[in-house]
Amino acid sequence: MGIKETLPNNGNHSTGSEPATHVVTLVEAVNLALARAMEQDENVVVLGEDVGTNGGVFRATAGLKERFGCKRVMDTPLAEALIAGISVGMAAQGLKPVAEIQFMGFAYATFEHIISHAARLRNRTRGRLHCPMVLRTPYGGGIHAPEHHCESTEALFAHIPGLRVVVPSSPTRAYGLLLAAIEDPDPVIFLEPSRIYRMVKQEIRDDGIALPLDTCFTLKAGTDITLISWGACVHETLQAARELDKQGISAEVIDVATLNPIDYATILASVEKTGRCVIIQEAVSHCSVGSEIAAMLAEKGLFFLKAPVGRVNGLDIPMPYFQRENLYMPDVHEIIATAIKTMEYA
Amino acid sequence: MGIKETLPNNGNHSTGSEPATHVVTLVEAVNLALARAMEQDENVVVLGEDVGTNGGVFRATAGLKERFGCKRVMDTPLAEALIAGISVGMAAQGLKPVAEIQFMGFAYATFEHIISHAARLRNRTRGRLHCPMVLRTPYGGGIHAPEHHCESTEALFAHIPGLRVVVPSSPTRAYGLLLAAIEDPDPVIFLEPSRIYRMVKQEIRDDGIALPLDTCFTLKAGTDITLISWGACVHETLQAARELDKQGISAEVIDVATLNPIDYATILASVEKTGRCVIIQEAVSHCSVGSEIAAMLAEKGLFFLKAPVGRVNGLDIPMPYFQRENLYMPDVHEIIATAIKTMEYA
Amino acid sequence: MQFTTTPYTEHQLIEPGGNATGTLPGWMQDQDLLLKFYRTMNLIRVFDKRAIALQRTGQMGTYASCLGQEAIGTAIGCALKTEDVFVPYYRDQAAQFLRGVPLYQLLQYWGGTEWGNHFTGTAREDFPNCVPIATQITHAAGIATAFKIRGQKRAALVTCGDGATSRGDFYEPLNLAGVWQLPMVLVVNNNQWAISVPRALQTGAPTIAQKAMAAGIEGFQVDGNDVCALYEAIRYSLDKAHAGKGATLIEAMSYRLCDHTTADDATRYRSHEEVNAAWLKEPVKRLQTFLHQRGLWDEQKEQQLITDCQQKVEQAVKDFQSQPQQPVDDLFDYLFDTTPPHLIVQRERTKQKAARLAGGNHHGH
Amino acid sequence: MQFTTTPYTEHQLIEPGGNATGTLPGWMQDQDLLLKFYRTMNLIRVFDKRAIALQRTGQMGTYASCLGQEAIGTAIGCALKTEDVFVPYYRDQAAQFLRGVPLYQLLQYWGGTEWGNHFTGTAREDFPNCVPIATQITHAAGIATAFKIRGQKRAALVTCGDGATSRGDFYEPLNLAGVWQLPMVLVVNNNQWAISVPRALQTGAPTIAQKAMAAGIEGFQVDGNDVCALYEAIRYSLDKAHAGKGATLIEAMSYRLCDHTTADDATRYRSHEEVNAAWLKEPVKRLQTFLHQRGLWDEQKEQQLITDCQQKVEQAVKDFQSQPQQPVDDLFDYLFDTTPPHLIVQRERTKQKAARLAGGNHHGH
Ligand SMILES: Cc1ncc(C[n+]2csc(CCOP(=O)(O)OP(=O)(O)O)c2C)c(N)n1
Ligand SMILES: Cc1ncc(C[n+]2csc(CCOP(=O)(O)OP(=O)(O)O)c2C)c(N)n1
Ligand SMILES: [Mg+2]
Ligand SMILES: [Mg+2]
Repeated sequence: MGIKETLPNNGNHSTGSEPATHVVTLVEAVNLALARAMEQDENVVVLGEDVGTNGGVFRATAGLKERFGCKRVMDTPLAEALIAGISVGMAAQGLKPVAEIQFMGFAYATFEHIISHAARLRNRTRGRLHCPMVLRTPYGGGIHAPEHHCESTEALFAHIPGLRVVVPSSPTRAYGLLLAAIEDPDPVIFLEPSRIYRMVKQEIRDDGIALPLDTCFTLKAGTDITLISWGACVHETLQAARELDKQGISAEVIDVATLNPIDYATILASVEKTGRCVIIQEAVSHCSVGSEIAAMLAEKGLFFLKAPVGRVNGLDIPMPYFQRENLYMPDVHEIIATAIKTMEYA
Repeated sequence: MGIKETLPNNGNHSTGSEPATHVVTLVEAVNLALARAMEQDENVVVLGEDVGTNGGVFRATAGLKERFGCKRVMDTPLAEALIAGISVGMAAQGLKPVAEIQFMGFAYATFEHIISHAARLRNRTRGRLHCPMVLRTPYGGGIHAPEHHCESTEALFAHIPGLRVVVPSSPTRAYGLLLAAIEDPDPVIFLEPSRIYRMVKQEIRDDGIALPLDTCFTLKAGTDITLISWGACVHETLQAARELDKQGISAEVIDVATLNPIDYATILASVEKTGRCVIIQEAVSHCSVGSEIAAMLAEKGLFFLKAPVGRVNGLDIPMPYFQRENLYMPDVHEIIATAIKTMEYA
Repeated sequence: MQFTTTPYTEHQLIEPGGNATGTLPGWMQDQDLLLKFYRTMNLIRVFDKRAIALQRTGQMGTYASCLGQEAIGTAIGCALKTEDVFVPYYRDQAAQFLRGVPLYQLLQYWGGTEWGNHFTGTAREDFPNCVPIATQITHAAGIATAFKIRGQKRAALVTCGDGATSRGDFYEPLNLAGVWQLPMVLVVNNNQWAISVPRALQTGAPTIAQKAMAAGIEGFQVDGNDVCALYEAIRYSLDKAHAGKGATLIEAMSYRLCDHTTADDATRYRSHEEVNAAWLKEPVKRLQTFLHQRGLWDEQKEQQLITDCQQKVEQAVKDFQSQPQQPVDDLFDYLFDTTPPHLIVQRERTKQKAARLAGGNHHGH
Repeated sequence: MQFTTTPYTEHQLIEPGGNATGTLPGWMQDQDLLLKFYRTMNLIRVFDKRAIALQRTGQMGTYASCLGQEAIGTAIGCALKTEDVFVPYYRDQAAQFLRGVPLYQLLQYWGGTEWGNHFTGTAREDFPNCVPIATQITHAAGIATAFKIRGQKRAALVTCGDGATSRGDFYEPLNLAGVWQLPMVLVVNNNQWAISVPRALQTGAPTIAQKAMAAGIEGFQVDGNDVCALYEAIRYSLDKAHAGKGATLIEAMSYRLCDHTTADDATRYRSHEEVNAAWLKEPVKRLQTFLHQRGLWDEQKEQQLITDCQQKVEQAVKDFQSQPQQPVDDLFDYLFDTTPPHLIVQRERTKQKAARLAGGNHHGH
């Protein structure tokens, strides 16, 4: 895939002038990327529940309907299977639907269309039809929300061949990766960690430049141990890395970003260098993305591992109602403790 | 859980006389177990598409409607979400629904009910309601069937806390594990490898005795390498083990059987003994049950592993239409080759 | 071509001004019942306001108000028999209360603990609030199936909103109820909005009631602000279910006078005019006027009732706030009948974490 | 209470005996079209029989016959405009053939290669057969949405069986078609059985056509063995869609004269009497009689047609059997636009495996 320095193909915005710069949160970056993509390509349409007049329950689509009209920003009836399934139909017709599922906990009804159709349309027709759709959904816990509003079941999507599964962990990456997801000619599941929707602001050049979907991002270089994470947990991971630095342990931090296909080369190279690794995820551990990375290391990296692959996971239970959700969420303390334990192996 | 030597609680069959013995295939064993469970407990009901008059498209429910009546063997309308969802309602009322999904490829529509409700009802209500249902479905490839009739997406179920996921690999285990699944007071996903539905026959004592849901089965003892598998692949794995024996490599063969929760103790003990391990599964590798087992070994077994964990998986593509499905299916040759490679590490 | 709808008449017994629309049915002689309607609606309105305040002041989580829709839950709660099973959605506070769920437990649910779903008494077989829209309808069909299999004279009553009628989980169980003649009643609270999506964008069908025809069952519209009309329609449907005569779809025409939840701001997508117009039809005032006219109510009783409701609600808030925190074990021990080994390990680890977090933690959140 | 169905009259132009039911519409003057109907139905019947034989002799995989239902696909194929998109289910061989899919390619599909879905020409935007029942209806709604967004005068025509009408994927897109006024036509092949489940156990609604009311769209029943009535109904619905006047549900009353698929044995669950009775209404003979009566057909033409159909079908079988095996690369290179690194590795490994298997393998299967 690589970085595509795509120029606007049919947008109205002048390409001569400098792109504007905005200081934005992650959810605002999503909004910026959507607007940019819609401006660049009239085939991009947005659909979902409450995405129009209301601008999305998290305001990710705010202003889009006013700007691009109700034919390109569609409030659908309340039906997730429908949202996914009509996206397949639209995408086969050459539109680029960006569908919002209000919360990941309501995405299960889309699975049949995503697994059996979106992921397979190109393969099933030997390239005759394909499915350039994006399914966006806020995900993850820590927002004191009701049941089903805090899921981290990215592994379910990541298991399916034919899908790309992408998770941004900062406003900049949200902007660049969402543009990439929309440009991509194949279906992309784009998971937005709602806990960090408004956590930090970053300056973004609204230049329409996509980030690559086939690489991990090394957010901090280090030599002693590799900390691997994605999504909201990247923040605790970075915090832990800084604490470890203070304790004289140099941690490298990798944001996996695309969970399928995974950029194994970057991960392997880092662990080859450090010899130690901790994987941090909010999801339950059983058959998860974390399991996959650990398994890959067991298969391909066994001889440079100086210590067992450490893992900090969510618990193997459904996310507790919010009074107790903090017991579920991996925290900085656990990451540090696991890293230190991993360092203790000779 | 353990082996439950359950005696019939309200059945009509005399408990004094010797239980009958039958020489049956796996699918016939499923049928025997269903009949036994229905006889033992009037709360057990069977539902699904074509399970009644037609006796199931694989004949797994043949004769049950005639024997137990149409109130306990229900042909439902064609709607998988419905089948799963009404099972939740029935189970909450104390019935023990055993629902059939005609093929695993049609189970995706059940996911919302299985993940968001079946798996959580007990936890959500702090034990007030619970969900003793079984979702049975034929699964796996190698039967020259149309698209969607050959899926091995057990990892999707295995990732979900609150579900037990069980796969039999022989008539005896099909009988005993299905009885256990039905007796279990919590939801069980029971995946029946259709490729071996009629592959071998075994003698079964129809004694109503369940097998445990919390243990792996060690099918062959060995000292040099541990081969881990489940479902239909167990057959190629055993065949490979016998070939390896001839070559002087003593392979231990473990049938995982219950994919969540997994009996890690048995697996770890075996790999501690052999120091080498190959995991064989038909599923795609990414974020799979195989990944989970390899990850567990990377975490807990690193220091007794003499070689990287070998893996023989399906390909990371959707199951090809049947002309080419044999390219997808793991075969004996691959298992042997991977085992030998694993043995070559000093 | 071949199918026609005769223009529906919304079933109504008391018009918005509080007057009877015609000769009233005999059961409306039952003054106690009418007063129970009124008292319940008032209590729930006071409760609702207090719950919103708790959320606003950070003492509770997101809350879904039932303002303006109290008649529906009240009618349901009064019409249900003890042996029936109620499968609610999240605006059925009145019905849940009448089923014996104490008010403090409703707060517990919105306050973020699973114990808020641990009903006892009449409600012990009732389902908890169902967050994934419409899925409860399928559960209700399953419950009704269990009744049918066992030959029990019981019904499952389930509710949902207008938005829910767009989902497969609305149609699939309704169709089943038709073909299996299930003892099920589905009450749709058509409050005209699904968050920001108005009814007109939810379906092209002029009524939701007519969706019953897709299932071959009976369906009709009722004035959802007329608790008496609702009660009558629900009783009719439950009696039918108990008599083994099949399922019914009731479209209760109401209006969501509140925001969707405390996380919503409805002024973004609908006009004050529309809301003000809806206030003229709301159920509490209507019944009050009716009771006044019949000499069943007066200002003094009203004052007494208000005090009474406030006391009850304050007591509920106190009870809610004095509930002990649930032990760590509870997170692990209700997933399976027998807690498996891996969860026992995680349970112990989590106890240590809880202790650490309780002791103050500089790294955590 | 408030909704009534007026008894439907199934739209019919030619009754089972081959006689006109009344004055025939003007378009039926078009002899070429009538002969096209007849020739297509015959060709597909010959094809169908041969396909079953291929399966029985192990030369092809499971096959779903369309015996007795040829009129539906034929009417669809003739009524569709080039620019429309057809979204079939698995008994639409006639329509797919008329859309330009060569017969050998239909065999390829059932013969187990994805190249059986690689349509060209008029069918190039058509969807392939959809195995998960009813999901294609949602895709069709998406296609129709694309037409609407772009302001194109095109329609999506989608088919399904009677069993499919029980699934959420039947109701959800139909509801959308109603509220968004989509240019969509849904033809239900009500062949009375969903594998072993009879229509009466699929829904309590006396007709499937009336399910249109749940979506607020038009729905009607047509004699599915009367190709002319079908053609008229479909043309009417497509014209309506092209004119921006919304969606239509057509219930085509037919009968599955065959087993469900070659993997099924229908004698297990239905009587010979029922099947024999259905044979009296089948579409091919009916049109033949009609054409004979009008002097448009004779025994000689019939003989010529049979020979012709058999030749075409034999040629298709030859073409099917002479297709080269698809290269290993194809398994990997159509999953993504650009094949990612891990699949390139697996592709190479699989090529070796293919070579090994081709060379004979004593361990494999
Ligand atoms: C399956 C699912 N999708 C989306 C949501 C988010 N959501 C919660 S309430 C709601 C609107 C429901 O509208 P309606 O059914 O009319 O009920 P009301 O809230 O108006 O009473 C939505 C979209 C959800 N809870 N479940
Ligand atoms: C979602 C789904 N469930 C189950 C099946 C298995 N199956 C294939 S055809 C069929 C019956 C379909 O009946 P109907 O819709 O009436 O079509 P017909 O075959 O009668 O033309 C079933 C249950 C499937 N293909 N997809
Ligand atoms: Mg509503
Ligand atoms: Mg049918």
